[in-house]
Amino acid sequence: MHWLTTILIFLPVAGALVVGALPLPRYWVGSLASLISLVEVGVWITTATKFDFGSASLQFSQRRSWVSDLNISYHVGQYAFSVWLVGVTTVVMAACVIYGWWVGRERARAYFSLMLLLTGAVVGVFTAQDLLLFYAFFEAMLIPLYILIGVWGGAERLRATLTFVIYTVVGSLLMLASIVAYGLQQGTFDLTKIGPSNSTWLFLGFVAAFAIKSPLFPLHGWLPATYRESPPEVSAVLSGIVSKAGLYGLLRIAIPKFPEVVADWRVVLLVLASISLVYGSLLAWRAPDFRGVVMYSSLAQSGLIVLGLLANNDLGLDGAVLQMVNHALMSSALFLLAGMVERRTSTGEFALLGGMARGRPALATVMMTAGIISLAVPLSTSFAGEFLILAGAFQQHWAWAVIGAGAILLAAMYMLRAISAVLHQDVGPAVPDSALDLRGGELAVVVPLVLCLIGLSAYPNLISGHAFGGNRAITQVITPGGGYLTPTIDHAAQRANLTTCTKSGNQGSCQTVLVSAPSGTTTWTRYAP
Amino acid sequence: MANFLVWVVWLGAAFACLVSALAVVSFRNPFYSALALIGNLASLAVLFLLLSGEFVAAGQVLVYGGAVMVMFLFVIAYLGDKSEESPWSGGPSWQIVGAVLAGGAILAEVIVVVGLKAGDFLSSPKPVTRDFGSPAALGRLFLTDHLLAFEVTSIVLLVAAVGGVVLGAHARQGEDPTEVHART
Amino acid sequence: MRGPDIQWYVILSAILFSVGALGVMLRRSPLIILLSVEIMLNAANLLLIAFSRLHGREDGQIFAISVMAVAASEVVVGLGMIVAMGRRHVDLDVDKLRTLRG
Amino acid sequence: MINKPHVDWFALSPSLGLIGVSFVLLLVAVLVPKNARKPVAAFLAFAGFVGSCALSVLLYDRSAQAVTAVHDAIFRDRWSALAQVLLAGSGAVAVLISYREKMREEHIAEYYALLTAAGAGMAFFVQASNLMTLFLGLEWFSIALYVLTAIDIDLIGSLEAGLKYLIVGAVGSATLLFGSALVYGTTGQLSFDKIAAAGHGHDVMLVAGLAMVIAGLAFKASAAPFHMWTPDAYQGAPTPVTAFMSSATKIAALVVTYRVLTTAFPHDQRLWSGAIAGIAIASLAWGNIGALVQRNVKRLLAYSSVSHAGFMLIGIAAANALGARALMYYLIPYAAMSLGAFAVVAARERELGVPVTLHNLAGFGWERPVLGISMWVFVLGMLGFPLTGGFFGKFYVFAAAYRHGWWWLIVAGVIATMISAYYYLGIVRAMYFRESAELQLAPAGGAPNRELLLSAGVLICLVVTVGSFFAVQPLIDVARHAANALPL
Repeated sequence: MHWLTTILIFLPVAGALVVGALPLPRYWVGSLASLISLVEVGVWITTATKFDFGSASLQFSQRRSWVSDLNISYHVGQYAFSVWLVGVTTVVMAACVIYGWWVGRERARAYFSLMLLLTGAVVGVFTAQDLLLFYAFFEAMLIPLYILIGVWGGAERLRATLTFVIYTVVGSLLMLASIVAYGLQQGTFDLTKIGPSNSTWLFLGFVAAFAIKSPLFPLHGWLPATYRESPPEVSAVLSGIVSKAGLYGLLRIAIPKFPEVVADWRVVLLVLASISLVYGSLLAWRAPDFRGVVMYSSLAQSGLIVLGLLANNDLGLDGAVLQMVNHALMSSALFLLAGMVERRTSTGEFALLGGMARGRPALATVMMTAGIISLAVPLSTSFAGEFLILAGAFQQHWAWAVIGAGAILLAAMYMLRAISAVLHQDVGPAVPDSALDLRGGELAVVVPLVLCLIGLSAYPNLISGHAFGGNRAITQVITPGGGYLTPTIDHAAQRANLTTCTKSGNQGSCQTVLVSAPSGTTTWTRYAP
Repeated sequence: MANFLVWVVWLGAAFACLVSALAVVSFRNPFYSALALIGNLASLAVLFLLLSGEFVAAGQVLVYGGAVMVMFLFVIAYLGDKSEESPWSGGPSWQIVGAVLAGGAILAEVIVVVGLKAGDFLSSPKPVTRDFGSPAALGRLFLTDHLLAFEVTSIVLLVAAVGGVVLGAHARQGEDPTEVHART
Repeated sequence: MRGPDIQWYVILSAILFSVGALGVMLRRSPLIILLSVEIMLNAANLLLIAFSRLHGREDGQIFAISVMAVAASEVVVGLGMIVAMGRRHVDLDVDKLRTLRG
Repeated sequence: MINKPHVDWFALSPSLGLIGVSFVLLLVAVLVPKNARKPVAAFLAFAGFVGSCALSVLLYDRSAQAVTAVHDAIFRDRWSALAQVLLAGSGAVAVLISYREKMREEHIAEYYALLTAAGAGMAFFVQASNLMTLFLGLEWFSIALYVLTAIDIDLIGSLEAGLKYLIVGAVGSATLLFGSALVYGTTGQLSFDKIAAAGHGHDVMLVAGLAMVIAGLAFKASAAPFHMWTPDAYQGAPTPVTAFMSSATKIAALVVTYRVLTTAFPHDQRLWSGAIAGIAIASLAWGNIGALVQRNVKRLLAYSSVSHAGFMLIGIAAANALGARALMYYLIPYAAMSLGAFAVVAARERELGVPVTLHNLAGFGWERPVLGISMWVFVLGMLGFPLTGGFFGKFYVFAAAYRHGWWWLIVAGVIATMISAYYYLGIVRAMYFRESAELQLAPAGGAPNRELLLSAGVLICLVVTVGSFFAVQPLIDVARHAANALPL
């Protein structure tokens, strides 16, 4: 059983090696890669069905000592929220691989090999329970992305890869410095064992890496060139999946491991998140092309999710995880649709597009559905996600919720503008009459993503209710004196072991006391040790 | 009296040593530089004698003054005019500034070091017996304590000899070597 | 010991070393540079022998003899290269050796 | 009466074996007919390196107790034995890379003789336990390397590189010698242990000597600001020689630097720690900034090797057991990556018949997939990416600096790595993102012939580079045992 996580990581990696090494013709390479990515989805479904979502503990975990010298281990496993992120990864990656196959990318062996490698790396990021392993996977994502954009990208690809790589490498090296210091300070690199730290510098090192990846204002400078120059399915992966690695990092490492620092920096981060949200929405509204809209809406959505993560309560966290999954599906579907439109018209400029709905019912339907869901109409899953986030943020302060709500209005505007500019209005000069409706292959790629969204709209609680196990209680309370409480909950006994820590200088001292479960207190969800 | 004589010899040798060293680095023609170096080596040999290094002094004169310098002179004669250079002319000025700074720093460093040290330690050498530095004494050391150093020295010489053979090969016929820049 | 103290030898050798170093850095003829390197090595030798006398131990002299042999080896190789270049009609000026450039 | 010292032949065997092979190769130059000379010589050299490697492994196994041998002339311990394993391994790969190199056939045996002699010299050098053997060992391998650099005497560039290397190297060794003399003068001792035992910590003359010894060794390790010969020598030397120099010289010089500093100068640890940290930062800065503007790949890799010297010097500056481990571990993937990268450059160079620049690497990754992927892995390793040992190398070095309490060294290393991303990924970009057709590159003389030996060498390097990522713990254990020989 415990092998499942490892299989999820290494099945695509092994597949990548096979695909890259076997001298098959292009068509067969694509079908083999697609098959592997579908098997990966199957493995994930198996995992999800066997997963106990009622438990908040790490499951399917596996631990092997790697570098005993410094207590580094190969430790993988999944929490409930990781399961959802892994799931959406496998689904989106499968869609993108199949799209690549359908499009018939040049240099197929290298292409599919890199896509599968990327799958493995992303799944690794979501399941690694050791800081160094996490870093290894985090960096490993960059390698295939660099080549995928640089080789199969558009005309400006060299500049795009350069900015992309500079941003990400700077971020991840800052994180590496933090990891070295943090791990050696604590004597272990195991995420499940490592204690909290109160060092601002370490925290900022992590946050820099995650904020660049997410991306978060003002570290989003790599966004435009990269998303515009990548092949559409790579853009889909980037904004849908890879950006979630940054958000996951905040969720798994930056927030729970630095409780005091987060408390000190919460407002700053919330402000940055709000700026990302508003600024991203405005940019999306002004964007001249389809990809621009999707790309800046990603920036906005990242800001929204960070708002949820930092809301410091159950609602915000649940909403954030739900919205991560939603956004992965929406943005990858929209990027793929953008690619499909570009295939027909050779451009994504709104000025040159228009009227594509006429005579192309499938395109119109799919795009309308995806667009409507992503502008968060009521009853849609993204509405659920955003509502939860805003409700959570409201508990922090009503101002955050107001900003969020305003930005959601903007979201409706830019998304409707994009849809109407592509589908309606007069037929654009770049749209040939002969442009076909979506073909079977394209539908097979994008419809499942939309169906997932529709399914979630019907039952968003599938994720928001099952992301952090059954535990609904506090874990960390910042006390007025500057110390913090770290309770572990004993549900059977209905009480919590509260570890009270007080800070004096750099040293903290802790003592454990038993208290009865403080029900109803608004603080923090215990989701990972 | 004897002490005075030693001082006179030392001063003479030291002066000759310095002047010849300066001459080496400032002559225009390498031929004269090489001759000046021979003077430098000879005066150093005198200093070695004052330090009871008889064998080393003899080696200095024979190996250096004899073999090595003759080799130098042969090469200089072989190259002829090409080896001449007008010293202290041109060259990037920062290089000269850097060089003077570096040289001065090394000098100042060591003089300061020695100045600070001046006193008991450097002025009280251990008494030595008469055969200190004699060929027999050195020969014994070479075969006992420093056997390995001795052997390795011979290997170094051998490697250099092989190098000399390889580098001395003639250029290929029919090729203008200045044209061959294939790799670089 | 009669005559000058060891520290005078040390000062002399330091000056010699600096003169040699200046020669290496300022001159452009490889032959003279090679001669200057010899001065540096000889300065070190003087130091070794002076200290050998100071401590009344002969290993300094042994070291000096090895250094002579090594210096001779360096000269052989250096001269070999200079001759090879001279044969190929290369300008013997280290500032003009500009084949290798970034 | 002359009492011959007891000679520990086994301790000497890695270098003796190699120098023996070198002598045999000199005989080959005379005795073996011309057409058979190349394969025979190459095989002998390869066998010599492999044999020396095996002997070093045995020596490592049987030297758990660190002792000095042959009258305090050499150490017999695991620190030097491990370094010898790496040196001999690098040499063996260098032979594989050399085989197809176009060079003068009549001196082919001498070439391999000098290569083995250089290897033997380094193997001796890392064992040195007194100032005299230190200097002699240094000169032994240096002189062989000067000749090897200049060995392509038909090329002006090669001669020029050799001459520059010789001049700068001679100044470096004169500096080392002068420093040694000062140390000898202060303590009256030549052997490292006794210098430490004499206990003249912070004596001004000793400190001056120490500074000059560090400078002399830094010349060999090509650490800034003593690196000025590196780009020229690396560019001008025949590429297989460059490959050997870049890996083996660095191994030898850094391993010995750490040994000398910890064994002979423990009382001045604070001083040399600081000095080495300064040199490390200078190397990081100079190496990376220098590499940014290079177009010639050999020159670029030369500057990158300067910056790697900086990283490894961080491990030395940390002056703790973790630092020793870090240094030894770092050397393993570094040697493999550096050899491998130059081997790939050599392959491209033979294919095109012109110097390899970022420009004419275009399309290489698609034309020669295996070499392309290997090069990709090597440069990512140099950049310190996971899935290569280069990552753990940097990680350990940073960890050592952190343990020493010098977080600013980590910051310097991180900034250096950020800068280096530009030019390392530039190589990948050159290989993959452009088509060779687009630049109208054509192989000189038809399709490139398959070079099995070179590919084998590259694959060995690839396996070591990637393998050292997964097998960190065993390698660290080995390095730890080696570091136990040092008084830390």
